Amino acid sequence: MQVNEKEFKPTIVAFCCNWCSYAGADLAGTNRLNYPADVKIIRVPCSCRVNPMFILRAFQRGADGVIMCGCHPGDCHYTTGNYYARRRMTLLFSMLDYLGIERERTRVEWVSAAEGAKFAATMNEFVETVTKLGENKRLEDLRCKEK
Amino acid sequence: MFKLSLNNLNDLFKAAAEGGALYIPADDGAGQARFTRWCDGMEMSKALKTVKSAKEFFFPQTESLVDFKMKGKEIEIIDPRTESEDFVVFGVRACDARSFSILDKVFLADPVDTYYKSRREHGTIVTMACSRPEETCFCTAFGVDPTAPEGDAVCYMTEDELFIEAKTEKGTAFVEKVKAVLTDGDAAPVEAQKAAVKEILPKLPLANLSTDSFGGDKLMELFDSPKWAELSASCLGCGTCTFVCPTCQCYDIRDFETGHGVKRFRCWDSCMFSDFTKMAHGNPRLTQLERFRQRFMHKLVYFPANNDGEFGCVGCGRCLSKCPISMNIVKVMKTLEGESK
Amino acid sequence: MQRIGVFVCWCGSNIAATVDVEAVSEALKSEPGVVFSTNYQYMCSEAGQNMIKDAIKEHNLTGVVICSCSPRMHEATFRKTVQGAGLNPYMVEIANIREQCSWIHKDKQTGTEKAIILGKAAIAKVHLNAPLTAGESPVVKRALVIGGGIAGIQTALDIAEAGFDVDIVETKPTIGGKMTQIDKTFPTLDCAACILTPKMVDCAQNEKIHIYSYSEVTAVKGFVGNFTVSIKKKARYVDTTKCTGCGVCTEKCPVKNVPNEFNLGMNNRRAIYIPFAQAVPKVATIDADYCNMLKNGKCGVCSKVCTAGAIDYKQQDEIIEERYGAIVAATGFNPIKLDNFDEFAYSQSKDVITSLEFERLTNAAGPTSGQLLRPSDGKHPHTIVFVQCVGSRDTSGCGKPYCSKICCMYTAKHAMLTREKYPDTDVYVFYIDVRTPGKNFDEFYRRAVEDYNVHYIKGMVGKVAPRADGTLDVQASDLISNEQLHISADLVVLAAAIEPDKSARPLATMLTASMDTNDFFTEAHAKLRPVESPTAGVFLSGTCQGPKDIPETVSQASAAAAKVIGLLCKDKLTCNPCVAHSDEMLCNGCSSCEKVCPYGAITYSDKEFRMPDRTTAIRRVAAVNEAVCQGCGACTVACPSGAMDLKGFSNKQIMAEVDAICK
Amino acid sequence: MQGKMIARAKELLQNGTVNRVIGWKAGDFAYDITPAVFNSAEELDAGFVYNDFCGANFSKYLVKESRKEGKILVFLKPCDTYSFNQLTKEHRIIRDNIYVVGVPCDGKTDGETLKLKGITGITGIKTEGDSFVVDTLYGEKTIAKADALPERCLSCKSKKHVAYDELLGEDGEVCESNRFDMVEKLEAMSSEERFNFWRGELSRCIRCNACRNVCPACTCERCVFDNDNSGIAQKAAADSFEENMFHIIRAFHVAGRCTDCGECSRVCPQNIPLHLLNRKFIKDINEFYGEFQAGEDTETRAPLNIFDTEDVEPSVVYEKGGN
Amino acid sequence: MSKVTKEQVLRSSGVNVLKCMRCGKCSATCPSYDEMEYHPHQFVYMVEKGDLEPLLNSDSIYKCLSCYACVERCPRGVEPAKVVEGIRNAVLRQSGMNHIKAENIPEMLDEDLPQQAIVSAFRKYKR
Repeated sequence: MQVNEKEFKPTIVAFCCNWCSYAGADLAGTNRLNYPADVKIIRVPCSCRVNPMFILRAFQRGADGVIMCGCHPGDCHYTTGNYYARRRMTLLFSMLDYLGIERERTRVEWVSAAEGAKFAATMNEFVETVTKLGENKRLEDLRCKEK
Repeated sequence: MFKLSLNNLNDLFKAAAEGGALYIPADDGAGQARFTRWCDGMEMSKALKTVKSAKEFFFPQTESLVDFKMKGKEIEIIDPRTESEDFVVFGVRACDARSFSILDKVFLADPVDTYYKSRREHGTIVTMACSRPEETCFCTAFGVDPTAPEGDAVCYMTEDELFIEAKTEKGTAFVEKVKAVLTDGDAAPVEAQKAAVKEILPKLPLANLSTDSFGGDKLMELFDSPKWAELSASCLGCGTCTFVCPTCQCYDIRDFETGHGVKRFRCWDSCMFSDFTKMAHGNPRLTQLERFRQRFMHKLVYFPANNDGEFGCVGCGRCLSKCPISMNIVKVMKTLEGESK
Repeated sequence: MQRIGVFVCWCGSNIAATVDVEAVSEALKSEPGVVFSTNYQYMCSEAGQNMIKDAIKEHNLTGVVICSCSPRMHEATFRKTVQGAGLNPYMVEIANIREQCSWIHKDKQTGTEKAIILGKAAIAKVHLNAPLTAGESPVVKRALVIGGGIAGIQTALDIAEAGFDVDIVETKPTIGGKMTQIDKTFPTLDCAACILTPKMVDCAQNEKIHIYSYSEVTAVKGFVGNFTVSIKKKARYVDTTKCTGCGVCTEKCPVKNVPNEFNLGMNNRRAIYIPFAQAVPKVATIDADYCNMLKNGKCGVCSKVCTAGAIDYKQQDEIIEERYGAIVAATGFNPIKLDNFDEFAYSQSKDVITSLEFERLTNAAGPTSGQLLRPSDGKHPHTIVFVQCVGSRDTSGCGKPYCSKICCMYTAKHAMLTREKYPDTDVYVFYIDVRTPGKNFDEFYRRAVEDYNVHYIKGMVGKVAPRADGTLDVQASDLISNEQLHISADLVVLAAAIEPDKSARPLATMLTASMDTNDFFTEAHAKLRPVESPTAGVFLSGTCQGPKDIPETVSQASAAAAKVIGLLCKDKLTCNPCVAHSDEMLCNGCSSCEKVCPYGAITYSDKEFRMPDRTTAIRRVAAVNEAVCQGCGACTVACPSGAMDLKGFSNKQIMAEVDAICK
Repeated sequence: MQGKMIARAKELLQNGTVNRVIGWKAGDFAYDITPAVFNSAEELDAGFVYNDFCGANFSKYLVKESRKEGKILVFLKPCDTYSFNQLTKEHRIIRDNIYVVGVPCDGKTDGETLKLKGITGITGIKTEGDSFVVDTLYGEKTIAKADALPERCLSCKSKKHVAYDELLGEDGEVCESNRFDMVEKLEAMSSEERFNFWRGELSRCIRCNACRNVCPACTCERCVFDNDNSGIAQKAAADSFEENMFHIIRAFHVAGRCTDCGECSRVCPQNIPLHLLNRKFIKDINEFYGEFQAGEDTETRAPLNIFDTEDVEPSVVYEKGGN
Repeated sequence: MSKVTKEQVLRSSGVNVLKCMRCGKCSATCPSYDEMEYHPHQFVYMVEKGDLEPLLNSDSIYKCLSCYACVERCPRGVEPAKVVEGIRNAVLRQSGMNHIKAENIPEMLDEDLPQQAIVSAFRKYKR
């Protein structure tokens, strides 16, 4: 069979905090809620563990979108982690936007352990957004794209 | 000697770019000049010098050496070199032109650096005599004549005309190639310009800079001078001087893991960097003083010691204008003058 | 280079149905460093675990990757497994190919490809894993129970019984909670007070139990085994050590018009009051909102009549700090407000009441001394309509989407008791479903119908309209006879939904315990760890976790106590070894990490170093207290030089995962 | 002012308050002034200058200097004092070993700025009133000081010293500054325009590290980009990504700590307007979390080391205008 | 008359009848209950079963006042009135009753009649 028309499948990296969002992702699975396989989750203890370096690294290595999920503000397992993460990501995303990187490629979403449905919905929506944007060209590293 | 009206410069470039790449100094949008691949209509910069020297045509800032492709546990080794295109670098000043002979001594000596050699073979250098030297120029101290640059072909630019003269086989080929846009030229305006510039040269503030205190035989006196401490005290350890220098030739070899394999590349290194020549055991030059000293000792002592007295500096003056703290080879030479007597 | 073994689990068909496990183990076999790769039906089974152990020994594995369910499920299991084979337990990484792969993808090719990538990411990470050793931290042998209802009381009694100190913090002036307001309990119809008050007295008398009544938790710091809690003791203007509870002040106080919350405002109390006769502690409290002395300095009657000299108008709120090893949330419930249910005329007619108000109307200590009288005119009601599911099972946004669980049974109880005491009364119960799972519950409900002739009607009340003659027109549907009924009722009782107490949400934030969208505390595992919060050291007791009746609440309370006792029995807790670590040679001494650490785990000190340039320097460097660090990683990002890194989730490990996923 | 400074420095050396002075040392031309440590009155007389070309910010040198034997005298211009405070706050300098004399500043220029104005072959510079009279190999040129100042001085944020042991001359005030104008202009562009703008600028980067090495906020014992163990070490911009990466991470690492002293843009041999990255963070911080000036004092927590429960969500980025 | 399907009714009403938990509050609240042969809860249940014929032929669809009390009170957000409306529309569209044609609208315009009403009537009764 001939594979016709190469459909663009984005690569999406999702950083999920262990206590809320990763559990939320598990719940989405337990409830059999579909979202695209383009999303790959990396477990971190807390959203405040996410270093801007990781996000840039993902783009360098070929990610088309990066999303960070954490506990809702105020519900952080470590009390304050997501508040710091929120400031860091706000500033980082604003900077990426300022440098002309499409702002829709980065996102933060707060997903609790009980919000499996929200997790799936968020991922569906994010994948759709990134798919529309197409391949990440503005923050790519050509060396990593050569196959 | 051929000439053409400056009004027709674009025609010359067009002819030169035929079947290959042409690089000319062009303004970079930030008020400075850099060698840029010519495209139709691009104008040549009026600046005396480009920020980076022309050495990158033969010794690029980063250059792939070998690619390793990994598939599972299999590794494939690939030579990434693809360049076969001939290119012309136009408008190289005398100082930069001299730097190529210095770099050749390093890269073309046994063992020959084939990456460098290949680029050197593909490149034709068309130089441009200086008409407005600046206060930072001191090429004459190193025996460079800015009015008579080396190169495959030499150009002189007067008010309204450009004169061109081939010096080598490659230069003749170049002139042949662009001959259609040239007319025969008379050497008189060129000589007049040379004379005018020669008038200016002695008036340059650094005209009297002397290399007498330096050379391959001055090693120990200079190495142990107590003055290195104050000279290096304010050095930031950045690589500006090194990266704008036409003769600095140190490089580092690094591996970049791409996810599908490894790209081994070399990139310019700077002796000013804290990890310069870092080896498995650590770093032999641990302080900024030692690294700072290395740079100047290399240019003024080690290089002449190994190359029949030829200094590793061409007096372009880039480091004088670009050092963030205005420390430079001239200040070093002036301070150390007399140390070796 | 690690020698890595890969183990792909089928999880029966849970994984194998949408992921080609054979293809996954085959593909991962060719990854650098992988020396062994296999798949098996149930990796978590004994046979599966033995397979891992054998492979570790046979192939000298230094790292293990297990492609299976979520690490939240079996990470601990597999860590123990590899430890059993002599490997450090932290040399295991789990690729979550069930919850995050096979269960969400339908297409086998998609699932398989993703599983391979997840496996590669885990392999990339395990390459950089290093053996970790867990430290230990001491356990403070004291527990805190927040909430003094039947749940809190039972938990506290059980913990105290095991020999540990336990404090109860209760916001009301007395412990006892909702159960004190209930008249009789189903299905046995014991008097609630008769079975509750002895427990309250036990609490007061048990020397291991300390009650902070009229108090609130204002801050929680620390972590399992070592919490520091700030408790605000609200000023009650009565010295509890002097007050004898004689009650003279509550009789002499001239302010008589304060709505009595114990009777849900159906009668009044004084500005100084003891909530009810069996209150524990039995001491008076001045209601500052009504007390003339506190409001304008004119009165002082209570002070004059108090022979014990217990009145202290100058008393201030006091905040104390106490350390605990474990915390139990037992914050309980409240009936919802009925503002969204105008159709039942609750706000328009005094004769439309809630079930809890009905309890007070039938209780001997209530406003009518136990006589069932209409609140409007004090007459005996002859027709009573009970409406179930008021605000429960409501997804329209007016009420609560869940079943409140207790209403069916207490409504049956109310109906039955009414018919028993007042056989001349007609009692109607409108129901959607009657839910009576529980021992002797259905029998109880059937007795109401069969023995007491309560009219159970399948259908809902649509409208209650007060009539001029003082009766209530209840318009309802009878679905079985397919008619619309109009009943002229004297009293309508609404079984209002229950909701978690409002104090639970801020408390959850303080405890960093998670909550569901209805503000019930979430349990660590819905089935297997129902009395623990996902936050270590925080336990759940009673209705704060979900709707429950009294027997269930008491069971859960005791279960929570058992968990607390299990924790407090330990002298030391094994710490999480995935903690931050400071590379002193890279540390700038800038204090950024110290500022963002929520646990105060980072300290700075001046130390002497041999520097790379052969000099000796005294530098200010950070050090992490591994027993205190909880491993959030906030410091690692605050640190610009990268001196701070997190063990088990290091920069390089996470970047290796990123690389593997993106390639 | 130069005379006053030399006299005061000599006094302080004489009375033992300090044992050395860090100051500006004259060079071969009018403009090539090098930071230097002066150990005696004689050395001061021989080379100490303070003129319109003394742009270098000495605060960073104090990281090392304040750890040496004895107390050092440093002359700080108003904007330098902000860096000084920031370094004090971060325990990077030992305040007790430093004697700070605040000196006034009307803006500092440098040889490169004059050359950008088309003045080349400079052999001498005189200050006449509000103008520079420049002798060149090709004749005399006059340029108004205001035209010869670099951007950082034209949009000076403060002429007030926020840290000193003593002041020479009058202290100034915090200025009304238009320093965010260019940031706003960029923000108003389309995403693609911004991308092209920055690609044009950053593609000139030669990774000489001058910006980092001069930056008073970049005082890491070892920079992550130099540390092979960090996982992101890089020596050259081997791909356009690495140009972006270096500058984004560097700006992020100094976010909330950068005082906007402008040294990065001053030293960039390629004239990349690096301050526009830092100012973006400063502007965002001001807008999102309230006005904050790094280095204003030595107590206030850096904006990234603190939070408010009501902080804006990262989605604020999408809600902004433009695209 | 072509057959009216359950799907058609569900689509035109936008109601998910599966949300119904059979409490009967719709019928309990219905002011038109006694007038109706089939009551709101029956509409929901019968549509769910696909038992449309009796509804299509019953007067009940015209007895419904469209007061939306049932919609307002339904604890599950089922919106029975919209189901009734769905059936009613199906009947009207099928039965060759007077439809509103676009060209007839101008003559209906009347100063006192809100244009909105005509627009909605048009939407409802156009063929």
